[in-house]
Amino acid sequence: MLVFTLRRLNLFIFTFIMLTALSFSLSFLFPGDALTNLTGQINASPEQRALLAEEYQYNSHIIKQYWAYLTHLFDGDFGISIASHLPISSEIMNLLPATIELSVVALFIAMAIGIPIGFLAAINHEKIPDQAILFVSMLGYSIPIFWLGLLAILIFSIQLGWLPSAGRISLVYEIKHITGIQFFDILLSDSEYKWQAFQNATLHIIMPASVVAIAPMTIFIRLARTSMLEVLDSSYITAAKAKGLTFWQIIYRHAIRNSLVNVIRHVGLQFANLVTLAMVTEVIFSWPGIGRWLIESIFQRDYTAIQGGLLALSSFIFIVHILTDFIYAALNPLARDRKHGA
Amino acid sequence: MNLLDIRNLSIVMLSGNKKIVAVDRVSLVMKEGELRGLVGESGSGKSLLAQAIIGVLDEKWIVDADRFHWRGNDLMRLSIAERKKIISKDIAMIFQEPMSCLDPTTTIGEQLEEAVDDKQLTGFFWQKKKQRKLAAITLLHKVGIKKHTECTRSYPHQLTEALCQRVMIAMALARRPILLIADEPTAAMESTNQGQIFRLLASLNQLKNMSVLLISHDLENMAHWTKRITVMYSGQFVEAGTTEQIFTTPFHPYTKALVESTSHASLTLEPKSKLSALPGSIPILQHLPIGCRLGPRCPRAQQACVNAPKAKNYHGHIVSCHYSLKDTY
Amino acid sequence: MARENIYQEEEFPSPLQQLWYKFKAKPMIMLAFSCFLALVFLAIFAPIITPFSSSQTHLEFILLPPAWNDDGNVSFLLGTDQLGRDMLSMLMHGASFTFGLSFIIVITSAVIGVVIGSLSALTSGFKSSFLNHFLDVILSIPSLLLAIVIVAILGTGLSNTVLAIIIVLIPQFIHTTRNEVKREFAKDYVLASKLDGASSLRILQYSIFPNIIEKIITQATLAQSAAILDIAALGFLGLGAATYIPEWGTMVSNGIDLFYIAPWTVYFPGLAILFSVIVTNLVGEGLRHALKQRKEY
Amino acid sequence: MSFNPIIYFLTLPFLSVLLQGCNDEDTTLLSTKSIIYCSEGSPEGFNPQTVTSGVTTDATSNQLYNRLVAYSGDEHEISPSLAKSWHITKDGKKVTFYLRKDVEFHHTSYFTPSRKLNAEDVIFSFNRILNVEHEYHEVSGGLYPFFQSIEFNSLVTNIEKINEFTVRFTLSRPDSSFLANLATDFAVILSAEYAQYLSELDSHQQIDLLPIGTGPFKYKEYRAGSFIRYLANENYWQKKINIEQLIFDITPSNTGRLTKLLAKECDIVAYPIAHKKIIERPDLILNEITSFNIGYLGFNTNKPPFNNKLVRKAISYAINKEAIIDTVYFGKAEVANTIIPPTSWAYDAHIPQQEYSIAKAISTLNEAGYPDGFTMNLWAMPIQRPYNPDALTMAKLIANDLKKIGITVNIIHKYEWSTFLQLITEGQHQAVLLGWTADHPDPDNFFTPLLSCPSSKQGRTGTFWCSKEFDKLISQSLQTTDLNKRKKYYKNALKIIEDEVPLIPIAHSKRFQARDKKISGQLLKSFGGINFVEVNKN
Repeated sequence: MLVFTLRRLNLFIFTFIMLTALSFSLSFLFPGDALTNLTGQINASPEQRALLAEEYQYNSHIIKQYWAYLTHLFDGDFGISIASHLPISSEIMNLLPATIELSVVALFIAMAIGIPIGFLAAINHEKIPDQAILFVSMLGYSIPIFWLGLLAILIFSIQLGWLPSAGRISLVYEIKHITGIQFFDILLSDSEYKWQAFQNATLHIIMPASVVAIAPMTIFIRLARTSMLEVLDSSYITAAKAKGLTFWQIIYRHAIRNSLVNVIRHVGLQFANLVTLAMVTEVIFSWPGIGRWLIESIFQRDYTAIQGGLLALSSFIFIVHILTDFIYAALNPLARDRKHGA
Repeated sequence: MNLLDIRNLSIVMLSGNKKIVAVDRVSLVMKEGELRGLVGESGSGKSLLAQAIIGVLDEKWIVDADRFHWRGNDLMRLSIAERKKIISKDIAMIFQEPMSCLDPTTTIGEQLEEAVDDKQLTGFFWQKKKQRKLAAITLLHKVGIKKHTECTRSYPHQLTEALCQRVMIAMALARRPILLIADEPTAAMESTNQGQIFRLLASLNQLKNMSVLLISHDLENMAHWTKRITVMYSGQFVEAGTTEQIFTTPFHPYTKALVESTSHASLTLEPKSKLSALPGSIPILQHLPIGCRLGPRCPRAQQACVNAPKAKNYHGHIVSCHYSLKDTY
Repeated sequence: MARENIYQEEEFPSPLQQLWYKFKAKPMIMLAFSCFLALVFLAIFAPIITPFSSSQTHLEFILLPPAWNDDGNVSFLLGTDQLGRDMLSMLMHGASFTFGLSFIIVITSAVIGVVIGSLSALTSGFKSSFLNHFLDVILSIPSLLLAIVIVAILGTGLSNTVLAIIIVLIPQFIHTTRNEVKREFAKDYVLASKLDGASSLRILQYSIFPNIIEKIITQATLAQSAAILDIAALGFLGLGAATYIPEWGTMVSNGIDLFYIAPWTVYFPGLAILFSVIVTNLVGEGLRHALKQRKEY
Repeated sequence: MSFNPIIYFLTLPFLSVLLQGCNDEDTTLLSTKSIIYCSEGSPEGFNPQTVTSGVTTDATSNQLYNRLVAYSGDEHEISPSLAKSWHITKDGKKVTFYLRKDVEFHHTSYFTPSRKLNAEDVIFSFNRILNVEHEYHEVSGGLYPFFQSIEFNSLVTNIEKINEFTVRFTLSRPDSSFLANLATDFAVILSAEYAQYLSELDSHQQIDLLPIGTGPFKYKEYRAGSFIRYLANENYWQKKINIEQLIFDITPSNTGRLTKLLAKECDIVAYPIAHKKIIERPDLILNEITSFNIGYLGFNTNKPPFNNKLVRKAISYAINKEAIIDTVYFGKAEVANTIIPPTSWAYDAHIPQQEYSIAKAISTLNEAGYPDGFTMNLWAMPIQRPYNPDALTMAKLIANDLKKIGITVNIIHKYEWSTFLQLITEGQHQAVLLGWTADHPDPDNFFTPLLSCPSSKQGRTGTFWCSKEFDKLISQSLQTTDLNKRKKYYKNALKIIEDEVPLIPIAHSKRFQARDKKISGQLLKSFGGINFVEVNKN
C-alpha cells in the first residue's frame, strides 16, 4: 500500500508541475503582455508594474519566473480578474464548489442508473433487452448536450412545469456561503426556511445533473456490460455454478462485485468527459459554476481567469482521478501489493 | 449399483447453420467408490463432458443423451432446475487453474463459508455465522491446511496454485459430495505439488468412499492413481478398461499410440530408435472428419472407418474400433 | 455460403475483404454506412445541389414554418429563419462545415498523431515514461476545455476552432498508436523479423502498421463523433463559426432567441447533429464489431 | 427474466433524499412573499446620478431612492414627492422646495441613520453634481452624463438652505424643463449623514456601492452579473410595502428571461420576446405602454465617407424600414419619420415618410462620388432595449439592403455593453445602431441629449454631428413657455435633421413587460424605469 501511495504521490507532483507549467506558459501564448495576463493588473501604473515585475521575477530567467509564479500560487494568489478586478482565487472558491456539486451529482446519477442497466444488458446478452439498451445508449451518446438541455427545459420546465430551468436555487432563499457546496450550506444555515430551500435546491439540480449524466451514463452502461460479460465468462463463475449457487446468488455475490471493480477503474477517465459536459450544461442552465465563468472569460478576454480556471478545473479532475485509483485499490485486492507471497 | 450411467451423450453447438458435434455419443459408467480416469489429448472433449455432467455448460451448447442416470434416477426426464438441484447436491467439481476459479475480490474464508450448505447447520440463525466459520475451518483441515486463519483471510492471488487447489477441493467437499469430478486438477503445477493433490484425492477416495472422476491428459499419473481408465479422442469414445488392460493390451490403435508415447513406455525402447507418434494433429471443431474421427491419422484405417464404429464390450474392456488390436495380442 | 466444402482449404480473403464481409452482414450498419456516404457527398457538393444559397434572404417569408405545417410553403421544405433564409439549404450547407470539417480534422490529427505516436513508441526508459505521464496529463484535461483555451489563444472563428480541435485530438491518436505499437512490438513475430535484421522503421512499416491500422480507423470514427460534437458545441457557445455561417451548432444558438416562436430553427440543426453523430457512431460500432469477429475467427 | 432488483436498491437512497425534502408545511412558502424580477443586465453602480444606462436606473432609482418631485397621472404632470410643495418666482429664476418632515433613510447592516431627511441631504445630493470641488464629486469617475447633457451646472447657480426643511435653487435663466428634469430618474436624493459617516471612514467609494436612500426598498446583497437582493423598507414614508423581498435576477439572454417566466421562476420579466407565446398562456399577462423612444442608425460624421451628407442620404433611401419593423419588432412598433414620436406635441405631421427607393439611393450615391460603393463597418448594440430589441438582426437586414447599392457591411457585435459604449464614445465606429428613451415628456429631451453640440461632443450618441443653427433653435425653444412658439422652433429643427441626416430614425416602439397573473399593481411608467412600490403578490 505504501508503494502504491508513493507512486500516486509521485504522479501527482509530476502532474502538478505539468499543469502549472502549462498555465504559466499560457500567459505568453495569450495575446497581449505576459505580465498583465499573469497578474490581471490591466490598469497598473508604471510604478505598480515595476513592483509586479520585481515580484514575478519578470526580468530574470524563465525558470525563476516560473518559480515566482509557483510561489504565488502556493500563497493562493492567482492574480486578479481582468474583467471584474476580483481576485481569481476568491472567484474560484465561489464557483468551483458549484461545478463540483453538479458533476458529483451527475456522476452519481450516471453510475447509479448506468451500471445496473449495463449489468441487465449483460445478463440478457444478445437478447432483446440487450439490443434495446445498446441502441438507446448509442442514442444518448450521440445527442449534442446543449440541444438536449434545451429540449429538457422545453419539456420539463415549460410544458410540464415540474422543474426550474436555471440556477442552483431560487433567489428568494438567502444561503450563506460556508463550504460552497450548497446542500451542506443549507443544512448548516439556521434559516426557518431551511427545508424549503433544501427541496428547492434539489429540484434545481435534477435537470442539469441528469443532462450532464446522460452521456457518461451510456458509457457506464457499456463499461458495465462489457465488464459483466467478461466476469460471467470467467472460470470462477463456472466454478461458482458448479458449487451449486443459484444464478442470482452468483450475480449478487461474485459477478456484481468483480465487474463493479472494473467499472470503477474507468470513473477517473470518465470524469474528465463529464466535466466537459458540465461546462456546456452550466451555460444552458445558468449554473453559477466555473465552466460558465471560463466561457464568459473568453468573451471578455480575461486571460488571467482562463489560466486560473484551467488550473483549478484540471487539478480537480486529477484529484478525482487519484481518488478513484485509491477506491479501486481498496476494492480490488489485486491492485494492492501482495501481502505474503508464494 | 451404478453411480452414474451415461449412454450416448452428445454435445452440439449450432454455429450459423452448421451443426458442430463436439462430443459424439460418448458413454460412461461409474460405480460407487470408484476412482476413474478420463484420458484424452486437449480438445478431445473431456472437459466438455465433465461440465455437461455437472450442468455448467454455456447456453450455446446443446446436450443430449440416450440415458443419463444418477443413482438410478433418470435425470433426462427431470426439468433443468430439478436436475441441477440433485446434481449440485451430490456431485462436486474442481477445475484446472484453481487460481482463476476463485473470485479474486473475495477472501478465501468468505468463499468457503458460502459453499457450506445451509442444511448442514443446525443452530439458530444467529449461531449460523459462527457455525459456518467453524465448518470452513474444518474443511481446510480436511484438505491438509493447518494455518487456517492466515488462509481464510487471504485473497486467492496471495496463495500458491497448489494451496488454491486444496481450497477448491475443500469447497467441493463442503457439500459432502458422492462424486468429485477433478478436471485436470494439476495442470500447470510443479510435480511435487501434483503429487500432493493426487494423494489427497486418492485418500479422500479411500477414506470417505468418495467416487472420483479424474480427468487428465497425463497418462502416466493416471496409471499410478486410478483403477479404471476411459480414453477419448476428438469427442468420441475410444476405449475403456482397467488401468492394466489399457496399458498392457490396448485394443484401440489410438490408445496404443498414446501408451507408446509415454516415457514409461519409452524406457523399454531401443536407444536412438524413433519415438512413436501418430501423424497429424487432433482436428479442430470446424473440420471434423466423418465417421471415426481418428480415421485420417489412423495407421489401420480402412474404408469402413467412414462410419462411426460401435462400442464392443470384451469382459469389461470396451473398445470402439472397426479394426481393433484385440487379436494381435 | 452454399459452397460444397470438398477440400480442407478455404478461400482466404485479404484482411480488409474479410472486414468488409463481416461489416456488410448487418443491414443496420449498412444503412448507417450509406447515410455516412450521403453525408460525405453532401459535404462536398452542398453548394451545387441546395435549392437556395445559404445566405439568400427572403424577406417576404420570414419565420415560415416547415412545409407540413398549415402556414408552410412547399418551396421552403423545412421553413425559414428570422432573416428568411431557407432552413433546408442552410442545413445542407452546414454538412460541409460541421460534418465535412470534422472529417478533415480527424484525418489531419490522425496522420500527425500516428506519426508521432509510432515514433514515440520506439523510445524507451526515462523519455518514454515522461511521455507517458505527459500524455496522461493532457488526456485528463477535458477536450472541450483544452479547445476553449486554444481558441482563447488563437481567437474565435471557424478556422481557429478547427485548428484547436485538431490539436486536442492529436494526443488521443498518439496514445492509441503508441499503445498499439508497443503491444505489437512485444509479440513474437516482431522478434522474428528483428532476428532477420529488419530495422525498427521497416518493422513499423511492414509488420506493425498492417496490424494496427484497423485500431486506428476505429479510433478515428470515435474521434470524428467527438469532433462533430466539439465543433457544434463551440459554435453553440459562440466561440466557433461566425453567426452568418450555417454551422449546425451556430444555427442552434441563433435559433434560441426564437425557440418559442419558431422551434424548428432549433429542432432541425440539433437533429442534423444527432443524425450525423449517430451515423458516425454506428459505422464505428460496425467496424469494431467486424474487427472483433474477425479476430475471434 | 424478472426485473432486476438492483436498480431499486441503488436508487432508493436518492429517492429518500428527495422525499425528505417534502415534509415541511409548518412555514408558509417564502416565495409567496418575494418578487423576482428578471432584468436584462447588471447595473453599473447603485447611484443613478452617475449613469445614463436604463439598466441601472431601472434597478436603482425608483427602488432605492426618491426625487424631490415626481410625475403622476396620464398627462405626466409634476406632482409632489420628497418635496410636498414648491414655489417658482415670476421670472422663473428661483425655485423653492418645501420638504416632507417624516422621511426616514434606510436602516441597514452597514449604516443606521440618526435623523430624518432634511435640507442638508438635498443640498449634498445636488452639490455633489454641481460643485467640482466637492469631496464626493470625483467619486465614481466624476461624470454625471444626464446633468451634463442638460447643462445643469450652468443652469443652477446656487442652492441654499432656507431652513431645516426648505431649499431654494437659483437659476441663471428660466428653464421650462427644470422641474421635469428634477423628476427624472437621475435626480435622486442621497443621505448627507451617510456621506459624512463614510468620509470619516475614508471609504467614499462605498456611497455608490452600498447605497442608502429613502425609497421603498433597501439594499441587501448584490452579486455582479447574478442578482440584486432588496428588502422592503419597513419605514417607507409613502405607504406600506406589500412584499418582503424584491430580487433582480440578472438574465441578459432574451430567451433565458422568457424561459424563466414560462417556467415560473420569474414573476416579472423585462423586455419579453415572443409575445404570442405569452398571450397564449392563461396564467401570464403582457403589459404594454407607449414609450417615448427612438431607435436609429447613427453615422460617425467625423469619418469618411459619412462626412458627406449625400452618402448619408443615399443610405437613408436604401433602408427598408417596413421589413425591419416586421422582422425585428414583430410589427409592434411604428416606422419613425423623425426623432420625435407622433404622440409628442412637437411632432410635425408634415414631415413625409422617408422614401424607400433603391434607384434613388444609387443615383444619390453616384452623385456623392461613390458609384462603385464601398465597405463600411456597422456596430450593433449587444443588449436589448425597447427601442431596439435585436440590433444584430437589424444590422443583418441593413447589410442586406445596402448590398443592393454596392455597399459591403461588416457587422461588429461581440462586445460587452460598457466596452461597446466606451468604443463608440471614442468614435471607433463608422455607423452604429443605437437609440434613446425619453426621461420626461418635454420634447427637449429628444433634441438636446441626442443632437445638440455639447452632447454630440461627448460622443455617446455616436454621431458627432454639430450644427450651430440647430442648437440655437432648441435653446430658444427652452427659454419660452409659449407652446406655439416652441412648436415652430422644433419644426425648423426637425427640418435641419431631415436635410442633414446625421442619423436615420428607424422605429418608435412600445415598451413591453410580462408578468405572472398573481402579480398586481402598476409597474411601468411612460417615463423612467420600472417601479415596484405598488406591486403585490397574491
